Amino acid sequence: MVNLTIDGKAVTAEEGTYILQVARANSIDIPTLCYHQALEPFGACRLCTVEITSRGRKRLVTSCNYPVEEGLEVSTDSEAVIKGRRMILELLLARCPNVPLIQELAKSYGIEKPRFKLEDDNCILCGLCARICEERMGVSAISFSGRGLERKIDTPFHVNSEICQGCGACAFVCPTGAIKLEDITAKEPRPILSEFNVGLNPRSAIYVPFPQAVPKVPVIDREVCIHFLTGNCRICENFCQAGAINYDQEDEIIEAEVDAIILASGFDLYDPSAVEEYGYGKVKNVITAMQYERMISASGPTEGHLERPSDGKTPKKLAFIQCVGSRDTHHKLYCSSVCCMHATKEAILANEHYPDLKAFIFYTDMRAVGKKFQEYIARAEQEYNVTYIRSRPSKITENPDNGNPIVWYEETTARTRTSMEVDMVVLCQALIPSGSTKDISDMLHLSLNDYQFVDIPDRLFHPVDTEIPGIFACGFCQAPQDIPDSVVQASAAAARAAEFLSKED
Amino acid sequence: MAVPRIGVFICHCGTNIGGIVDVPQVVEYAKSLPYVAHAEANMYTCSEEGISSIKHAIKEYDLNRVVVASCTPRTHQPLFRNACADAGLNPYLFEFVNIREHCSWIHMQNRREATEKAKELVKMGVAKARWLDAQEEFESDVYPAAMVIGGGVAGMSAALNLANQGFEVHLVEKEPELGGRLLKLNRIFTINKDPRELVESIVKAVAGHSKIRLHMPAVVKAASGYIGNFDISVDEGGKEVSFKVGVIIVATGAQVLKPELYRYGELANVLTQLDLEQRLKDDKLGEFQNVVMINCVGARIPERPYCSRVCCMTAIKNAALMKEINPEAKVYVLYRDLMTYGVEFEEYYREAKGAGVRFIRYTPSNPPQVIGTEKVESVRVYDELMGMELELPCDLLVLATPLISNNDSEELSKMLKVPIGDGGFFLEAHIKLRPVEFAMDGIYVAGSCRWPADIRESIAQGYAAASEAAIPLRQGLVKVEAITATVDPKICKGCGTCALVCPFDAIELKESEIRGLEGKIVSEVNTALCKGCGLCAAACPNGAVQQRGFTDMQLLSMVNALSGKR
Amino acid sequence: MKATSEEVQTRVKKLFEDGSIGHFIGYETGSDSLRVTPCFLKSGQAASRLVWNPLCANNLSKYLLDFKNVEGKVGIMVKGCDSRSVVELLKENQIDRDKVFIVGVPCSGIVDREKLLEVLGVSPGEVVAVEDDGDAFVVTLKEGKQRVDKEKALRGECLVCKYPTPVVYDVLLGEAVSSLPWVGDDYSLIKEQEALSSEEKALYWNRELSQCIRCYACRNICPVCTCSECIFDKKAPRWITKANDVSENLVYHLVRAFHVAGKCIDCGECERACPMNIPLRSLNKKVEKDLLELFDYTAGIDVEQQPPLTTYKAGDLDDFL
Amino acid sequence: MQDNKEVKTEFKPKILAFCCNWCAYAGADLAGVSRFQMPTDVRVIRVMCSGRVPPELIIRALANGLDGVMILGCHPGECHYSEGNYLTRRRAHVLKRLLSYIGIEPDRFQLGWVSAAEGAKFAAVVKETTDKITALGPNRWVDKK
Amino acid sequence: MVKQTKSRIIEKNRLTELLDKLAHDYHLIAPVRDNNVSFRRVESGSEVTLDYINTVLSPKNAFFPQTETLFRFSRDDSRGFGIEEQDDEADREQVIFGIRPCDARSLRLMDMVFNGQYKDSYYLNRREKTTLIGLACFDPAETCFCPTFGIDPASGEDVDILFSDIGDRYLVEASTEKGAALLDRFAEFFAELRGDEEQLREARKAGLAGMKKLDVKAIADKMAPLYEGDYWDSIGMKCLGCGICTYLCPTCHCFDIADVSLDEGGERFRCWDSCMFPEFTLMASGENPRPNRKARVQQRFFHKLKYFHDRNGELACVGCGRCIKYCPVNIDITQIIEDVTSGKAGNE
Repeated sequence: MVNLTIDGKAVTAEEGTYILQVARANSIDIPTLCYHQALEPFGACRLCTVEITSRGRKRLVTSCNYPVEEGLEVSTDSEAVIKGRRMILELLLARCPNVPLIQELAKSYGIEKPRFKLEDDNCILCGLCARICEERMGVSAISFSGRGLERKIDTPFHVNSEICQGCGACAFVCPTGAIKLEDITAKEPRPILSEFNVGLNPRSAIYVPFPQAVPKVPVIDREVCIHFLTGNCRICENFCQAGAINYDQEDEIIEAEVDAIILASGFDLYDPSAVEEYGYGKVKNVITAMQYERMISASGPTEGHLERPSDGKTPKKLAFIQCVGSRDTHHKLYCSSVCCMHATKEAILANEHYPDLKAFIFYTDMRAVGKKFQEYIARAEQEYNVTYIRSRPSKITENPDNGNPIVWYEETTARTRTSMEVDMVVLCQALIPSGSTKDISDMLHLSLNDYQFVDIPDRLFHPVDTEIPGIFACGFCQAPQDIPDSVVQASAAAARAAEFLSKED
Repeated sequence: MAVPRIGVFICHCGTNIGGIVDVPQVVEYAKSLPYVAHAEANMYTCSEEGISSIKHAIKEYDLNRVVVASCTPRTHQPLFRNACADAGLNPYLFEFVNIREHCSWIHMQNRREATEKAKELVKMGVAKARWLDAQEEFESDVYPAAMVIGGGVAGMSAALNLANQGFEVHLVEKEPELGGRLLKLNRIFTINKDPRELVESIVKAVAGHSKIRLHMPAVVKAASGYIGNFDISVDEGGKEVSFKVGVIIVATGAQVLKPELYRYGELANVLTQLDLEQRLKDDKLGEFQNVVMINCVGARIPERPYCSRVCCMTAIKNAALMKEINPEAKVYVLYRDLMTYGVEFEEYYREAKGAGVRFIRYTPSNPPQVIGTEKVESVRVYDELMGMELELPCDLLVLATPLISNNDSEELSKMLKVPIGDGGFFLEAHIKLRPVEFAMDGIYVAGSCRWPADIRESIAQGYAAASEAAIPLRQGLVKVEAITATVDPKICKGCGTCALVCPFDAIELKESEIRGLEGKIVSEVNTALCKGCGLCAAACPNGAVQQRGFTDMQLLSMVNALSGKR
Repeated sequence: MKATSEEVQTRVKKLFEDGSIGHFIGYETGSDSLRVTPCFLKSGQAASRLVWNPLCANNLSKYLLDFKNVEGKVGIMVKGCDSRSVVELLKENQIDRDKVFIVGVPCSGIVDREKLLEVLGVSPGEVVAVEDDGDAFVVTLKEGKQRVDKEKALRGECLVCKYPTPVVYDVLLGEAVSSLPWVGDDYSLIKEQEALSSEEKALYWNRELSQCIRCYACRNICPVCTCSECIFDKKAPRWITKANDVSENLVYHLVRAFHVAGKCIDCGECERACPMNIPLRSLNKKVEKDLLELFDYTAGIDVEQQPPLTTYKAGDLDDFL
Repeated sequence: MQDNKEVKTEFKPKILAFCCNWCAYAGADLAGVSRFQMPTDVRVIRVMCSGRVPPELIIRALANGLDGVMILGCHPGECHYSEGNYLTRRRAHVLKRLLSYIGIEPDRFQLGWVSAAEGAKFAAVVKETTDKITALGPNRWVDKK
Repeated sequence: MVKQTKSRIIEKNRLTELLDKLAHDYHLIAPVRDNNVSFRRVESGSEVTLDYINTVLSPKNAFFPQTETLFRFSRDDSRGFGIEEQDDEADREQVIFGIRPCDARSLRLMDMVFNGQYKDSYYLNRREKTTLIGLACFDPAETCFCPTFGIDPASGEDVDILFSDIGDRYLVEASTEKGAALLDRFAEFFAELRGDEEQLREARKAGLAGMKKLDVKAIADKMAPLYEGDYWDSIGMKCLGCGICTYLCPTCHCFDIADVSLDEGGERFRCWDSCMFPEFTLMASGENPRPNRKARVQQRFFHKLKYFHDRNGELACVGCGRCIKYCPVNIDITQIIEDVTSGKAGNE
């Protein structure tokens, strides 16, 4: 271990570490633009300059690549340091006058306008992009080119790179936003979309699936993780202070002998782009109910604010379309059972968030059959500015001027075909048995019905018993149902299993 | 007592609270309160993350009291108490503050005042927390038997399931026959079979089960006690029978409304669906050519706003049957919304349509008119979808009426101390998450007495209730929340006021055996009998009797905190 | 016939002699001729100190609490009102009926010292003795005798007394008095108060209660305030601070009135003890009136009757939200 | 979303409500779940039974200067503990009259019955009580100078 | 000591006017009839009553209020505390009009406590800023026994100015500089003596002739052996343990200190306490060295008749008779004094 002082504070550090690292570990801030924890220090931006006193001699060094030594005295804010930094920043600001980060840094050192001639560059030549591409990604798709004033970051021959793997690390580390992936790669950059937020926002390859995940630990998506694809990167390892990243983890097969099985494999969402007339995927401001749920959720991508996809504006007029794929001879014949009520809930929530918001619900039959449901509908109409329109819209088009969706439908009372322009449309799509229902049923040799729900031979008198004794099914995997019905079935399945197990005794 | 170190956790509950109440401001405020050692905000305090945050903070800040300001203690209190226990803190050193149901949700239009109110509620919670004491829970045995009230399909399923699990069951049915409302039906929808032959096998299994003691015809006359220990008395054909059970399942069903609409009871050819089923069963229907059925008769109206869930299907079933009996007949179903939710119902509906039943939508603002003097001649209806008025010839008008609560529900509710909600149906502990439990421990509910349910749903609920009831039965003992009364024998003057007001005879005057007080007559609480109502504590003139978790000190501190006193 | 001091003395002496009692609580002449003071006897020898006259205001029943653990029976002298507080003590298990020997004396009213002096226009030193003579008091002054109409010189509670004869006793000295001729509507004063506006009432009671010095004499003398440790003496929870402030006084007096609700038998001791002349009976009387009207309850009549606030009828008045 | 109400200096009463766990508190919860909007002036203290609330607390609260106090419990006959609310009712009768006798307006102390299913009634009771007390103005019985 | 600097008279019909003036210029405290006659701050002369022998509460309240704020504190957001300066009430000049010589003497006894080893600035400040106008006592009550303690009820020994009611006018005598200054300031109300004043006063003093005067010379010594023994049993039995005697007593001076803590701050106050109350000596452990009424009543008389004397050379009683008059069970200090001095107390 090495003993030194930073700004008069005595600290100890491991041999071979750099001043910048030690200072950070001791909560002493040193500004830098080109340092990155995952990369070798480079000393390019020189912003991290500090003054050291070594063997009685004072001098300025870059702290990112100056190793600590015994008895070293470091000053991170001496007059000389500040003066040096000010000059560096003044030069940087002259080079990149439009980069907010540089503007802020300069301002914090009292520089509003540089004395030098202004250029219009965004790149500060810190080299982070090239370094990460080479050092961690093993690709070297970009590098410095030219000399002196001509020096810049570029791909070979200024053409979009074929070897670029499109990982985006360069853009990610760029402190000024100068790097644009589309200028570099020959591939089409595609974000990894968050499954939990139904594609509303991207996620990284290592991620926590959703805020209330249990257990709440990150997982690595091996399908897209660069390390699993190329063996490179491993940057996450550098950042995890707990040292918890384990690239060698494998799925574990747990064998358990059981006498009874309860199936509760739930539902998936029917892809509404199959209902072409509603324009999902084409009309930007048509979203699904689940996307809407994520949007209005405080832990969702917009932190509870409604922002329509086309321009992020808060919609004032919302349309909910019921039976999108349900009760439809071209799609699913059955009624998904829960959409009437969740649309109503969503409309109420929207109005609670934005009291001047108006929602229209286009429905076929308003199936409010549960406890207090009718009252709920009545309150939605009376207190939350919700209007129910009994009509099945024929199509949804887009107003090209403003991106507003237009809902075409038949006004039943006036018996005229009419349209309504709204700010956003929410499609309450059909719910379907989850894919895993099929997988597990195949495994257990359970029959599925026409709609891929688990078949219950005696639905009336044995509502949770499958055709195989000892196997029970509850919830959406056997029929569409809402929360209380699912809870009832879950308890019922447990009761039947308990009964079954008692018989075994 | 160690100096209180209170940790305050304030939940955003997504935007439920955070969207209205300025949570960071409340956190800052909480930090300024006496004895608060730590305060923080959580997105969801009940999440894995929130819980681990509580546990972490207990250790990190050496907390000895925890206050969570979030939703209602009626659902989440056990979760947070367990979190405290996991971190080594006695779970009774936890206090709940409700800033969602009691604040953000009811003051959505006034964020400033909602925030101020939240602060005050937190202040009161912190003031109470300062005086919390560690408590031990009392455990009591569960008598390993259940009573099921109601011998319909829900009750029988529950009884059979519990009996098959090996528990003794007392099944109390007021009619002389098992089967309930089902027996009155002609056919069962979606499978169109005679209910009697279907229910037969269940009845047989119930009647022949060695673990099931059938009380029939019988009504419950008295019930007292609590989870694990109910004393029941039933009137069984004039004879009083008493027994003991650990749990109770209420499955008393519902009845069908007889309407005062569409000239029912006045004209001979106006029937309810149930009447129709009876005629079909009795084979007394006679000739018919034009049948009109009207749905939502007496339902979804201001005085009875709910949808009774099963009537649409009944109408479709009988409409199809009419068509089957007389394919030449014209059968119309006048409806408002067709509640054919799910898979089978929707199919069944399509089949009926395919069989030629005509469905016509009407609106309540423009209801069907019955034409005829001696009998119904025709029905005039405005078809909303066609946009025209129709006059339908009619020689048989059938009204689909809702299920309404049974007349004896109210009496039962008072006897068992379980609540009744809208429409006279029993009120479950949580409408979504605890559908077959009552808020009172040890009592469960299933079937149409809770809410109109069809056979499949009633049976599932019967099983579900059995599943919940089996938990304490299997565990064999229950823990009593440590909110029971205590007596300070030094202060007690033995006046017996507490004993007089105790509804459970849990307090007795006894000679003290405590050293220094030998021979002094003082009150003593039998914790096994005490239900934690606190009547005694309120009646005690000098504060010798206290209710744990609701002591004078704790309540007064809250009142003082609200008044700006510290 | 009315009981006389001599009768009391003879009877008490005899009770000691035949072993019926081991202690006796009665009255003796006080430090001037218009005062009596409690007298505690352990034997019959000093029985001659005992007196019984219209000055015997003190309700002695509270002293029974001090004799819980003595050997033998305790004899006590009770008037009508005092006997009713004995009933309340019995109800609350504060005394054992078998350990108490009750010497009842019918009472035709007790002198209000200040009123009497006012009517006579003399100082107490002038008065030699006061005797009961039906509807008047006969006052022996240093110079001559004077009759004073009882209604002019009675204590307030005696003006509305409905139980002049003890309701419980082992021996009754003198003839029972069934009713007192001057007693009419016992709640007329309360009704007058009730008719005032809230502002007037608040003003009135604010003024009255702000005079309280919280000496606790009203509580300590009250025969049905039996707690060994009063909630107002507790440090935690602290229901009131010692600060003599009208809000604290309010809490004290309202809670006091509530704590004796259904137990107060209107012996008037609280008001008599109050050095600040606060009309304390008014609060108790108000509660008494309501209990009678609402629940048909009168305190101190029947040991078997359950206290009104520990029981209920399903059909009790319900005019709440 | 913006505050609809302007910040005004008008009198805002401070009202305390003791709610029993089984009925009134559940009713208040239901009012919340149902999003019934109501005045912000009431603060709830949960007790297991309305019968737990001793008169001392009510008196103390009013003497502390709170503008109103409510006890809300199960409807008569529906007490979770059989008879707690009946005792509460008796006490409340006496207390209400006593308070009125010394000049604390009867509306400042209310007893009410709210079942677990009566979210709307809870909101109505809160509104009614708040309105009445607002009309009465501040509790000036104890006017500390 | 008593140095008569000035004698004047005031016509009775001008008294109200004088009091009006005093009330205007000073914080005037005078007897007022409410439920009882008590000393109270008055705004005008017409509120004042002089028709009383002695007030229920002695005027000690004016120097040692039943509840007195010692200081206030405020709390700021950073949880800091700030002590606020005392309000200017404490600095007001006050006049007490109508104090009886016995009560005036009690202040001398209180001074021994509050101006003894520890100086109580609150009390002393008020004392200094107060001018006492006494009212000579010519019609004592049955319960009065101030001569026992060498007090002349018609003298101005312990006041700044003495008013003596001599029929149609008051004889007004200043006995201190402070008193003389006040007389000068309001000279317009006062007239020169007419000459018959002393004679009229003597005539009125006749009423004092039969006053009770007990022999208390050796009482402190005679108390000592009574510490043990059963003399106090029957008194303790009778005693209700209320605070009347101590609160009404002009010489009792025990107090308690407590805080009022509010969100925004609070105050520390002191208030009268009474040795008659059980919690007076209750310790945090729950132990109480004076566990019963007998112990407490005994303490009270020992303090008055012995301990105070041992410490200050005076008995802590001025013979005002309040405790006798107001004791609801007729415990009479004069009887106790007689029992003790006569030796009866030891022989029961």
